[in-house]
Amino acid sequence: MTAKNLPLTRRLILQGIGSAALIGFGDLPALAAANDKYPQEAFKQKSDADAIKSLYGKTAEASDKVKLDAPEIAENGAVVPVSVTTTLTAVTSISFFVSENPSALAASYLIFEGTVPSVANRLKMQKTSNVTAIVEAGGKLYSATKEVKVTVGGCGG
Amino acid sequence: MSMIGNAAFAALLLTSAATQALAASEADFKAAYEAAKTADNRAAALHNRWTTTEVALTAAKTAAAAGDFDAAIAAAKDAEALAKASIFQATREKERWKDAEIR
Amino acid sequence: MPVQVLILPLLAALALALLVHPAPAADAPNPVADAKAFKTYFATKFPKLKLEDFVNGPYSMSEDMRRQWQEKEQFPPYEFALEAGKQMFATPFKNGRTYADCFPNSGIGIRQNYPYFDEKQGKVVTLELALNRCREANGEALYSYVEDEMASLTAYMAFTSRGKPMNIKIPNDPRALEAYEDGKRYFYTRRGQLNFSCASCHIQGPGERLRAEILAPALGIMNALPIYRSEWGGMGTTSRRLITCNSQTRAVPLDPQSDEYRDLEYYLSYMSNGLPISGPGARP
Amino acid sequence: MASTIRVRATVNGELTEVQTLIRHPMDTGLVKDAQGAIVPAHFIQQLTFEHNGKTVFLADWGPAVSKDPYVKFGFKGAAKGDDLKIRWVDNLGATDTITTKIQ
Repeated sequence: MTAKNLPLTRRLILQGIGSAALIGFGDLPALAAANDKYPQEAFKQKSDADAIKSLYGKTAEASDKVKLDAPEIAENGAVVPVSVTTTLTAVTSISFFVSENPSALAASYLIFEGTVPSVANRLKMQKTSNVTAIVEAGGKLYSATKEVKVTVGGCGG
Repeated sequence: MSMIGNAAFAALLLTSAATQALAASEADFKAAYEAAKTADNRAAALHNRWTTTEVALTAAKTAAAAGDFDAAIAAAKDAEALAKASIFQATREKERWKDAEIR
Repeated sequence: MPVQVLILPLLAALALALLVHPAPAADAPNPVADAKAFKTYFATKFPKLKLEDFVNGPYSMSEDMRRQWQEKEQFPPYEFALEAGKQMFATPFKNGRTYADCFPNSGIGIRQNYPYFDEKQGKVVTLELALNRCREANGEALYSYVEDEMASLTAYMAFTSRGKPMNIKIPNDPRALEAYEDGKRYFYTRRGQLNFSCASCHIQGPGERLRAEILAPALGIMNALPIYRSEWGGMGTTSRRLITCNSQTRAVPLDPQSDEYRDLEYYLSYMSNGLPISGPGARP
Repeated sequence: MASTIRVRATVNGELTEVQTLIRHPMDTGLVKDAQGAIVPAHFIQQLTFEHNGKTVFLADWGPAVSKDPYVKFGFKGAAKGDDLKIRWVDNLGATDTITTKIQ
């Protein structure tokens, strides 16, 4: 971040602070729990395979139409920026799995009509692991996997 | 002296020696701990204590509290050695730091 | 005994004394030359980097890390600490005054001038110290130098100075030069059982890895403070960073804002004069 | 109490880009605190985004989502000034809601 675009970040952040000021407290009737109940079972599964089966009930095939972006070496396992985008159409769901985590499923997103099939988020990773993104498109599952290295930082001691 | 007498006498010697050793090691522990504490205080005066000295001192105190004076003395000796090393480091670095300076 | 005989041993002793202690004037502190040599060292070690980019620490050293940082900077996790700091800064003390009354320019856009040398007390004053002195002067309890409140306040003040060049002054006062030298000595002195000095990692090792972390260059390292570390899951003050560094080399830290730390911050900030303030920084 | 949700929703052309940062500990329930006691699991489970009464994006999160969670996505069919309602609920039943204007 060179000096010249630093003020840009300041503007972005101030903008952020500004837009947060519009706070609506009036709580409409509890938002209908959409058509998706929280997939409790899927989040309990240890391995990728079981979590995918529990969540979608089918298996995925790797596809280069699923672009997974994750760091080669995570700067810190607590905050690992991971994002996915796809050129597939009729996408209804996107999920992220970290196989070496205590439970593999990290996050799952429902994609609705008109929503762009692309998500960025920050995940926790316990140790070096494969990160897999699954895209459900047209009723079929497509996946991309990348290894992300994670080690303890600092000199410890 | 009958055989039994000897054995009993030997046993007696052993126990008294052991208790004596035990009593002595408590005193030994106190001395060793004192020596370590003094050295660590000198390191503190030089603003150069090591965290590992603290760990060894605590280990010595816990072992002593549990009555295991051999471990306590060993830990106290460790602490003293570490404290002395930190003193040596402080005195040596007094001038040596200049060697690393970017000029 | 003739006088000459007496003088000879005296002269010899004097000569010997001189040998052992070279004339102190030989290396009188020369901050301007030091700073020039400091910057030249880093410019030669990392020829592709522009000077101002050093303020981004590890992210100026590795592309993979830089991308992760830029992703975080879009909507940084220190957003909340920044807002908390902004709100605290404006909240009046019980006596109705605020921090703005304690600081020049109401405390906005002045972080780059800290630490400064206070000629009345003959000591270095850091931003964290000035904030607590302001609280004290207004009858408020002091903040811990390593907890969230001080981190949020200094984060906000740093934010209002983003992009401004570090601007540390060393007045023509022997005590200021002494504080500067004291800071330099601390920076280069090896300590702890690992026997590292600040320079062992931040002069010899920037760009190299310490397990997952990439070592930040010493040049510009103060410009990003306070820092939100993913490791800490929160904003950390300069004091917390210095103390943690000490314990990582297995040296027992001194009390926060001890003279050594204040002088160290004075020396190290002076070395980065001219480089932009980039705090609050996000770090691994 | 200020909202825990920070959002930036900006539309250009027909695409609205939404970035959200939420203040939440996202505790996994697997971590011990300084005194050695387990910090109970406390994480956002469901986060929903609603535009004109229609859900445009729904997130189901586990404890592996980072502290102060962040998510970015985009959707079509919104205009400047439209409302975007964001609501989260966590595993302890706590919740927070805000409505923001698309810039």
